[in-house]
Amino acid sequence: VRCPKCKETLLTREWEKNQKVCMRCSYHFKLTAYERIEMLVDPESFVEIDAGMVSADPLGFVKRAKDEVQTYPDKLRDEIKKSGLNEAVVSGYATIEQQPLALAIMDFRFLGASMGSVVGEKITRAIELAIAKKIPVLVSSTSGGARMHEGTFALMQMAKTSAALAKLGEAGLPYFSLLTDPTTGGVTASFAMLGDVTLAEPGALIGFAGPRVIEDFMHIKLPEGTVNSEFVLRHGMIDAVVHRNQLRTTLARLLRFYTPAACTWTRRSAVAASSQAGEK
Amino acid sequence: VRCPKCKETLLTREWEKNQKVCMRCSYHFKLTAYERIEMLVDPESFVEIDAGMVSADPLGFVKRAKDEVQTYPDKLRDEIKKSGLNEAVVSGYATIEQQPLALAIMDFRFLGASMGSVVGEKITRAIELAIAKKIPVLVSSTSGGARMHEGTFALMQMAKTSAALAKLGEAGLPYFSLLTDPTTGGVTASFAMLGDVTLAEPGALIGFAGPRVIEDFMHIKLPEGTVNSEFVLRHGMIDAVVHRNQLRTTLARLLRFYTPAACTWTRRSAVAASSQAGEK
Amino acid sequence: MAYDLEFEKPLADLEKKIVALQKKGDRLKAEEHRQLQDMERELRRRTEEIYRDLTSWQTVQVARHKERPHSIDYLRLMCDDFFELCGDRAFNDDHAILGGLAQFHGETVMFVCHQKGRTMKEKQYYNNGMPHPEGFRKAQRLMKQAEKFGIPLVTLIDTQGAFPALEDEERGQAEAIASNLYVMSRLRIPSLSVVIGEGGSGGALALGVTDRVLINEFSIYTVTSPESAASILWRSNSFAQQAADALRISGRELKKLGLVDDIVSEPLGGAHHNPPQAAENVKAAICKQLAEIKQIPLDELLEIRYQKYRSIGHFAWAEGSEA
Amino acid sequence: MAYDLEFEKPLADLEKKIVALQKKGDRLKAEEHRQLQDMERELRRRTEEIYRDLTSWQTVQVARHKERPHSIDYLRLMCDDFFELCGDRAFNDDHAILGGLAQFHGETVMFVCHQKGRTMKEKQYYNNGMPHPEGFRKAQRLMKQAEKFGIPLVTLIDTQGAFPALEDEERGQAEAIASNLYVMSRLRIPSLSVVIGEGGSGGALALGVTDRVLINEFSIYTVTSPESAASILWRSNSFAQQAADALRISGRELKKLGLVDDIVSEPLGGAHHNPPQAAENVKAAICKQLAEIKQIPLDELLEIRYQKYRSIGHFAWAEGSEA
Ligand SMILES: [Zn+2]
Ligand SMILES: [Zn+2]
Repeated sequence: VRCPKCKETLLTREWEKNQKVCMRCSYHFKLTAYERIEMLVDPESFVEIDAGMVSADPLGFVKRAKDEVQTYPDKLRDEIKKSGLNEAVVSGYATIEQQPLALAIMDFRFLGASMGSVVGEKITRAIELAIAKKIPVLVSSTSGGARMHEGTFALMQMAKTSAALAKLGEAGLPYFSLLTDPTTGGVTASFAMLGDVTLAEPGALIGFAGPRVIEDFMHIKLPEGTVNSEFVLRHGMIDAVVHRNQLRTTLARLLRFYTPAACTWTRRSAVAASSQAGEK
Repeated sequence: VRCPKCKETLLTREWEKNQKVCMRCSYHFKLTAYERIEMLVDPESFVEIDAGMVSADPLGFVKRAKDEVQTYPDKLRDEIKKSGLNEAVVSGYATIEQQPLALAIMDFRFLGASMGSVVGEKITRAIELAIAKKIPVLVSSTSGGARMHEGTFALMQMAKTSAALAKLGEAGLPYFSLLTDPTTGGVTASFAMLGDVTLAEPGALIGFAGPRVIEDFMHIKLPEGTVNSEFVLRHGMIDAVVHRNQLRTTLARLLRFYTPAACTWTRRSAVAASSQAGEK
Repeated sequence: MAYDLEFEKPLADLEKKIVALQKKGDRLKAEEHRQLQDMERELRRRTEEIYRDLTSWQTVQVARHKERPHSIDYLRLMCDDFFELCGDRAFNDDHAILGGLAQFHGETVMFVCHQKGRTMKEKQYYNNGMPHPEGFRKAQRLMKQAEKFGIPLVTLIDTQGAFPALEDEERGQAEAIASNLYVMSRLRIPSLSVVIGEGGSGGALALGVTDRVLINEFSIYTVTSPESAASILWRSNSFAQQAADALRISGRELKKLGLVDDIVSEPLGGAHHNPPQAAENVKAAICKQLAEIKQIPLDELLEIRYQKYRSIGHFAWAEGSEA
Repeated sequence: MAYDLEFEKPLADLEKKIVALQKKGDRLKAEEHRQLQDMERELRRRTEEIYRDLTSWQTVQVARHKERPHSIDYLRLMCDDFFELCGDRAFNDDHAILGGLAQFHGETVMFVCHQKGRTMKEKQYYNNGMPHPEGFRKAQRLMKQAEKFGIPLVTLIDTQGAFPALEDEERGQAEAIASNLYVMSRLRIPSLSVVIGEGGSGGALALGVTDRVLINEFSIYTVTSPESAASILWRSNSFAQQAADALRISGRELKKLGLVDDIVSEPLGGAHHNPPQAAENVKAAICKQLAEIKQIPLDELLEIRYQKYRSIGHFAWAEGSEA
């Protein structure tokens, strides 16, 4: 494979052993959802949920151009075939260093990991599973934005996932957000930016509008890497930029910080609170 | 009197009738606490509290210079004599258009309205009175900063007054902050900036460090009026700049917005809440 | 108010004739008088006819009409008193968001709105209703203040979207929007939003997570502007019309899709033909809905709000997989 | 570690002699060996003697000593693991505030600290521990996160004060500080602060509204720096020494005045003479106090916290007036 950043030609075997990070310039190639899961969680610990969920066609969407008529179901069929995935996110639960968590991992190969009803629904279900099991949540984001073919339904997934995270927060459970290349649009402007702790892989494009929109809008040319992981770290939007080979350890550490056993005070006070009547 | 801004000489009688605002350039002269109270509240409605509270000397403060030894009690005696006030704030309760509120009005004549124990204590008592009576609070601020002669005691008044406002907030009672010329230092960095609604008179100097400190620190010269009411409005720190002749009406309107009778929903839910057990 | 949109051509023609006759005033012959009345009736009929079946793209034209009433007009027409609250308490006062306390139908309501602007100068002042991050943060500040005092929240939505410049990335446009969605979903007060013109993208939704979502009849609510949807899907924004229609973004379409709770009907020819009437309709709709949601116990209201957004979305199951 | 402060001159002289003898190493005669031991004993005795009665101004010198351990040193020495959390989620990541999650004595603690810096480069990076508004906002974000998860909060205070530039006024330095005081006073978690060096002005207090306030023996906590107090009161900052002493700002003075809950003793000659020992003392003090406040039911803790600040201040009544 050839590194798009430093143009070095890399030996596939070594490159794969290096977690698909360029050995020369540390460029982080995109990972598939399953590659990332394998990299992050304890072996054999991942249990997938909602694997068979596929998109419907709420708008009866048809794209008509001069010589072409393409329906959303057509498009979906192509994407499923091309990617071997049913949708742009894989969700479930697993353990990292024996610590349980729910997770949802987006996969850019499926329609640019755009967010439609299924992405919103699967992420929301993963969060609700975490609430039911009283475990933390990790979402690994990558996305080109909202799924245009689902129109306002796609937009509303931002509200749905954010509301689910708000419930998770009220339940006192932590949410870790991992941003990977690229994360833009409605995904950034909802669950991706709501982490109790937010991490990003180095050099990932991260933004709301994305550089092309900004350039078109402002009639300027942005220097390469203007809106990326390091930029959002500098501007106070995330907690850390973490090299891929440190991610698993980092998540394990984070899980330990928030584990109820580590919060001796919380446990006590939670018991006290549950013995009280009424709200929360 | 002569207007320090436009240099116009003003007829005292007219100037007083105009609430000590320059008829030509609208420069707002400083008011004494009692002038401001008279201007703001319903006639005869003001009841002063803690009028006799005077400063003690917690540090045994003595300022020794070459040919001069001045104690804090000496200084206080001078200030009391000069200003006719016991301290830099006048507090109590009153009504504005028949709507009750607690109020504390600072007076720059007394040691530059610096905040020591008495200022902190009187303001805190006014807030606590409001909590007990379930009425809103207005603080009209002006201050050169913390009362140096009381050292760390003066600093802690920032925490004391802010904590009292936090309690007021938990009780669901509104706090209106009025900023007048000049408001700087520890007063700005505590109760002055904590208004649910914050108003300022036009052209008032408002800041944390104050222009002289900034100039010394940055080795620059700031243009006149850099750090004032209009500046803090532009930067999102306050809600409105209000001409002195509109203040009373504005406060009356604000009181009406927050009056329980205007919040039909709150009343119902407050009743519901009080019938529940437990916290808040 | 003149008919000046492309699809209103027949109406404009008719109107021109009417105006010509009206000009005659007293010098109108009996014959002509009858003719005028006929034409006026005809204009009304034709307008009703055209507006009965507006496409999404035509609705976009009306929603963006330069004379369409904006938030500030609605506030003026609906509220007995309004006190603007300014600033995010951290950086700036973003005029694209207009909010404050209102005396509304005998009670205090917190309004938080997008505000566009009509003249060039106004558009600049209000940034054409496209908020910066500090605008969304001001909005959230007011929402939390409403929650603190138990004041119901009403938002008026009217924006193409959040401002997409580099400075907005620097100050966290995405974070500001996301944070509003999060907070609004759990606000412990009754809340309601009305899309009065353009509901564009995350910048609209950032004021839109409420117990009830209403939409003016000739307004739109869309994942992104038709132009930008066209350039994403068709790779050219000249397909905006196709995109608008395919995305089904008009109030009526959205009601059919179950994405809004109710439609507020507009005066004949759109809100700009009769702003006072438009405001009266919006006000009546707000009052009705608020009265309903105020009856619901708070914890229940929050759960209903959650389920409202929770249930949006359509999906299916691949063959051989179970639900 | 050399004695290099002005008032340490006698100690430095003694130390020089000691070092000269030590250099001889094995070539030291028996007589000289005894002499060395005597001098070392004498140095310890003299140091104790001098440090027993440090004035506030002398304490200022120690508190500002360039080798004095900073927050980052304490964190490294006290915590089993530390994960830094960054950013205010709105504008910037202010390095003058260093905060994050720690594994501390077998439990998770949220640390929020001022961080100075030793080298020129570090001082620039950390802005010499003088926060901008976004630093205080980052601090508040972490405090609220601690509250959300029921994690106890410990702050380490070490700053001359908030940064006083024009940009800080623009972004609301006063608001940022005030807001922290407000929020900290009601945080529903146990909280504790330790002044490890300079506790300067509102910039220090913005991390200082906690259930317990400890201070390192040779630290200061002051309404404003002695220099600036001098220029206000004496109209010249050359009176800094007089100001420091008149304001009674050393840890010991403050304990006498009832303004701090306890003093953490420092190694002989100040924390920089033995950072591991200093950190051990601070850690032990934190553990002891945290264990105490964790026992107190939350509502009671909040009321105790309120009363703690509520009761600070001295006043009297004018003749003829009643309390
Ligand atoms: Zn490379
Ligand atoms: Zn004048």
